Amino acid sequence: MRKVKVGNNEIDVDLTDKEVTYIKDTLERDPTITEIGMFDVMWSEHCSYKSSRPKLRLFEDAEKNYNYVLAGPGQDAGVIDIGDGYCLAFRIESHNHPSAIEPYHGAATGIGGIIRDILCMGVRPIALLDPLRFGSLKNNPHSQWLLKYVVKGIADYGNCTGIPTIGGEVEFDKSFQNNCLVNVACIGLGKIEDFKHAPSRAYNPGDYVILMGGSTGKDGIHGVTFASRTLTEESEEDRPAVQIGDPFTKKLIIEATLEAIKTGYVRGLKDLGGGGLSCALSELTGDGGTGAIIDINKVFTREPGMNSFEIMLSESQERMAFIVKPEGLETVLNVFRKYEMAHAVIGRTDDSKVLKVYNEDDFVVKLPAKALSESPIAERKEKQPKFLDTLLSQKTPNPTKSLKEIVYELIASENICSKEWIYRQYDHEVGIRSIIKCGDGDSGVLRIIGTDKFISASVGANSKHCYLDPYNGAKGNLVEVCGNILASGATPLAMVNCCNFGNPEIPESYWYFSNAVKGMADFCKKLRIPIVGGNVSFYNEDEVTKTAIKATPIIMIVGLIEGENNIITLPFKQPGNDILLVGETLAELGGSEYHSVIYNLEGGKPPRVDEDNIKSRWDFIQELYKRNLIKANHDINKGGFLISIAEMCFKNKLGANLELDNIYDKKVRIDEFLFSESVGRFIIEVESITTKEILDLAKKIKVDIYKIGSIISDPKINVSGLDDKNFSIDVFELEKLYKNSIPNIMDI
Amino acid sequence: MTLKSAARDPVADTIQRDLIAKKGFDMVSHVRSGQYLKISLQAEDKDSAEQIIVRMCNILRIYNPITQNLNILKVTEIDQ
Amino acid sequence: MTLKSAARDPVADTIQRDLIAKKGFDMVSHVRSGQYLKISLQAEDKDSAEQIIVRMCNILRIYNPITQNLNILKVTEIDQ
Amino acid sequence: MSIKIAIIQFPGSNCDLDALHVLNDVMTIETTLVWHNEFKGSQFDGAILPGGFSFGDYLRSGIIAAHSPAIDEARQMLKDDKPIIGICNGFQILTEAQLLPGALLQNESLKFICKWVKLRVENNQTAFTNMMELGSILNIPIAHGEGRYFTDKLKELQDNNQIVFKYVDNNGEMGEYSNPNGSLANIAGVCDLEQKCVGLMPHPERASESILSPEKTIHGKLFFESMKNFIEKRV
Ligand SMILES: Nc1ncnc2c1ncn2[C@@H]1O[C@H](COP(=O)(O)OP(=O)(O)O)[C@@H](O)[C@H]1O
Ligand SMILES: [Mg+2]
Repeated sequence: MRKVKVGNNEIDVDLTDKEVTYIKDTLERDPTITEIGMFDVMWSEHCSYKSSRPKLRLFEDAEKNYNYVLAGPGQDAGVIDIGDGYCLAFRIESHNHPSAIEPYHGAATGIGGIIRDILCMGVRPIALLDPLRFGSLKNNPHSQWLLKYVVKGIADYGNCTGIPTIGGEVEFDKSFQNNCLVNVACIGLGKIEDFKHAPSRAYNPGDYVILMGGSTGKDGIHGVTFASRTLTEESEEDRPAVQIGDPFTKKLIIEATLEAIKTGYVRGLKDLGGGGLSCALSELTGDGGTGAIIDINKVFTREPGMNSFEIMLSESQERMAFIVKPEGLETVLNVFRKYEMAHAVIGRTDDSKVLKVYNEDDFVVKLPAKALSESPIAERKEKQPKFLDTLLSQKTPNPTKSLKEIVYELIASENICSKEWIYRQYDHEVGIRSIIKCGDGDSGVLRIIGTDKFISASVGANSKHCYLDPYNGAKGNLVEVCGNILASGATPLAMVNCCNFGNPEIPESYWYFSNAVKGMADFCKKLRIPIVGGNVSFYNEDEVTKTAIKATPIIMIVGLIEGENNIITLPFKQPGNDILLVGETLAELGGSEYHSVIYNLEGGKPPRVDEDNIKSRWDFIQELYKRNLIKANHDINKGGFLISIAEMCFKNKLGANLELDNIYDKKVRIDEFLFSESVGRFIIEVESITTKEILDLAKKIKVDIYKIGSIISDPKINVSGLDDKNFSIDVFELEKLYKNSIPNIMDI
Repeated sequence: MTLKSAARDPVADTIQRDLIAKKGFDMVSHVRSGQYLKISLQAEDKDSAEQIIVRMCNILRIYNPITQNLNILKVTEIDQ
Repeated sequence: MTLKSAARDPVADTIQRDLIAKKGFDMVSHVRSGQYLKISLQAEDKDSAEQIIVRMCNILRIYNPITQNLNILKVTEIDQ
Repeated sequence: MSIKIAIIQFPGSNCDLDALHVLNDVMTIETTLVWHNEFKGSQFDGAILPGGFSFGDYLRSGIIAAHSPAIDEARQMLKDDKPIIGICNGFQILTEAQLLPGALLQNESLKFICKWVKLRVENNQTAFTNMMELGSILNIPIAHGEGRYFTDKLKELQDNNQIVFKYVDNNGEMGEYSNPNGSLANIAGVCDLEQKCVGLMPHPERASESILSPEKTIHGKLFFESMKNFIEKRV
């Protein structure tokens, strides 16, 4: 923060001297104080992506290269065509900084913001997902406090607006102790025409500009610049930046907006988020190639005496800006009146390509509409951190515990155990679309009423893997989240991501970002997955200890299932059926739960990703689906394949006989084999008469697959073929540990 | 515990707009909402009672000082 | 507005349970939770202000007489 | 004569479209959405107060909506022998409006709870349960933060047979574990003295299609079949 003098005023900004000079030069005059404030916000990291843009260019152009992508990065949300005249909009965003300070309202307004982004695309928000990160939970009142209120904030806001939370994930790791991550994702569904009719642009001169929703207050001025800084002592004083959400008003805004779009008179639509009115108006006109003239006195404020600066930069929640055809003004206003939503016509668009804001006769803002979007780029240095070599060379100690004890400990660990404590608090059924509900499968599955199509959605990342190898880690995240989609029977269609990293001005932190982006770009190009949007949250760095969070590029994938019969579920179904393991198990324990839970070790050799292998596995699984051969499917994730098998036993109270002699090849240690987190593996259930057909097919297309056992009705997992290390575990005991872990930690 | 005055109070606003004003109580100009706790405890005197309460509210994070104000409305002595 | 004792009061119970678990707060013998509203209105004087509030709370069922008790904590005058 | 049902939309209702889908598309009962202050009971044979968060549940769930003119219309409908059901938030509104006895308090756990539960039918004489068997068990989901039923007149409710549903376990037994929210006597739903007005916390509209239901049951349909039966018999 530094001070800049404008006329008689001094203002705190994050702009650099160079930037201020550049602004003066382009305008050929001194900017007004409001203009400086606008530049400050719009050129902040959060809005301008000044550090990240050079890297994000590595992503393939989704709109150009994929015919079903209707809107790619740069829009409020990615939009894809899913056939039958329907489109899906989806996006993910971070609300880390506000949630670290005020978990309840921080998380709630995060949900509020992501809903608005989807609504902007003209479609109805139908689902939410919530990937979260906190410091470890056990004996840690701070983490427990954060988890409790973040979840309550998401629940209260999502439940009240009637949007089901259909999935999410959580990681607990000490690197998030002072910088928790609260990412939120939303999916919208609508007709393609509705999306086309309401772009977030003002293309036509002469249209009315209407502000609708909550009143404008002094709260949250400078929220954006706040998110573009690290959390320091200073943040205490930034506290007014924490917003109070109002889900009830949001619900009315959703209904009023969708009804207004249906009238056909809405020509543009934009939510007011970071940077408030100034950001929304300049994007509407700048991207649309128009200008506008705005009367600031028409903006309805919560308190009297607010100055132009405060009005233009306020980030008060629950507001939308509409661009409306002149002939439709009354019709649209009548919709707002029905919902008793406050509104005001604040100006009109014109063809001047200049955004002009007036207070009586004085101009407050007079900026070329494009000026704000042409932010400078910040060149950042990158450097591989020194500590990595040491970490990567760490060896797995010799086990002192029995394999059985280890499995019990793993299943109860914070990162593996059931997250029911969280998702029970979310209404995951409102909207009557949820077919596979939270906790019942690898991904959430929603029906599209009126068709025989189903949407599958999942989010996630493995921060421990990314910490050791951001390039392969980011790829591994994609493999895992796509695996969740595939396991439910769906085909992955498109991806959005949310990059959570440290301070980009620190070369080591920027190195993580750079490599993660490269990993995502390479993988998606190879496996033909369009990247249709993203969000970057930098400065997740602890100022005191000078450590960044573990690199966390969260991936969100949506997929499609054609036909109810093609939905695949996770639980084992039938005793006597065979259990197959798809994919190769390598000695890859770096960043595993096994290392962290049993030895408190962070290092080792993390999983690598071979795209060609992954591709043939996915094709293979799809082929088995086509032949109707898979009865249950679950991808393998944290803790290794035994954990996946246990999770598949729970629902129908079944067990498994595992004979591992034909897969365990003794070149690796038993623990390396059992608890490896090699990515891209699946456990599938098949009828035993079909096993041969499946193994033959796999051989033909060179996919690693092993029959590892069969399902039994006795709720035990009996493991044999491990020399003298055979053991047997009790499914009920496992389930108890799995279910009770978080409730036991949370309820003091 | 009430929300700080700079913060919005959607609960109170809705109560005022959709209930109180619509039902003709237009003499009401302003509403603020909050939570209330009545706590009985044993202490030396009023002052130390108040101190314990404040400490308790902070330790249990009964209110969040970032968005809320804590007000001790009344401390009374009860004989036992 | 506080909950009647027959209706139980899980908010208060939780606070008390947590306090006991934290140790050192065993002087707290009883907790009751409730909702709090601060209402500004125009009235002749304190008495009539109080009357209006009570009438309003009853007519509009600002509190639910089945489960709650209503308490007017304080009436103060503010100049305008 | 075909029957006509209204779903009353309050600001903040969010299960209105769900109920509309079930009544129109699954049950093929002619049903329309009506905005609360435009609702006229005389135009309909029955009404549904859907779930959601009317007026954000601010102050107390249901209390602000209970002052809507739609409630006066509903009161008149009951006088005219027309059935009304309140689901979840609708139940909260009906108790706050005193069309149904008792009150709904914050869940014992202080948390919102979304899960499938089992209900036992305690009264199959009402307008919404006459196609159910007495003592039968229904699979149905709940999703609420304030669903703990409380009344200071339990004896009266029992004597008048106003308890319609109770939460039970898989075996149909009542116990602490089968009570998701701490409701008095495990009460999940009640009716008025005439048995034409029913309110319950669980969501029948979420349990009316097998694809949504973990056990593939469609017990939710019984509510609307009963309503239809009641209206047709009365005519
Ligand atoms: N924060 C959360 N919000 C909602 N649902 C969650 C959350 N965390 C986990 N879940 C649900 O719990 C289930 C298991 O999650 P997880 O263990 O991350 O899955 P995976 O099998 O992919 O490792 C999923 O259905 C997921 O949607
Ligand atoms: Mg999975």
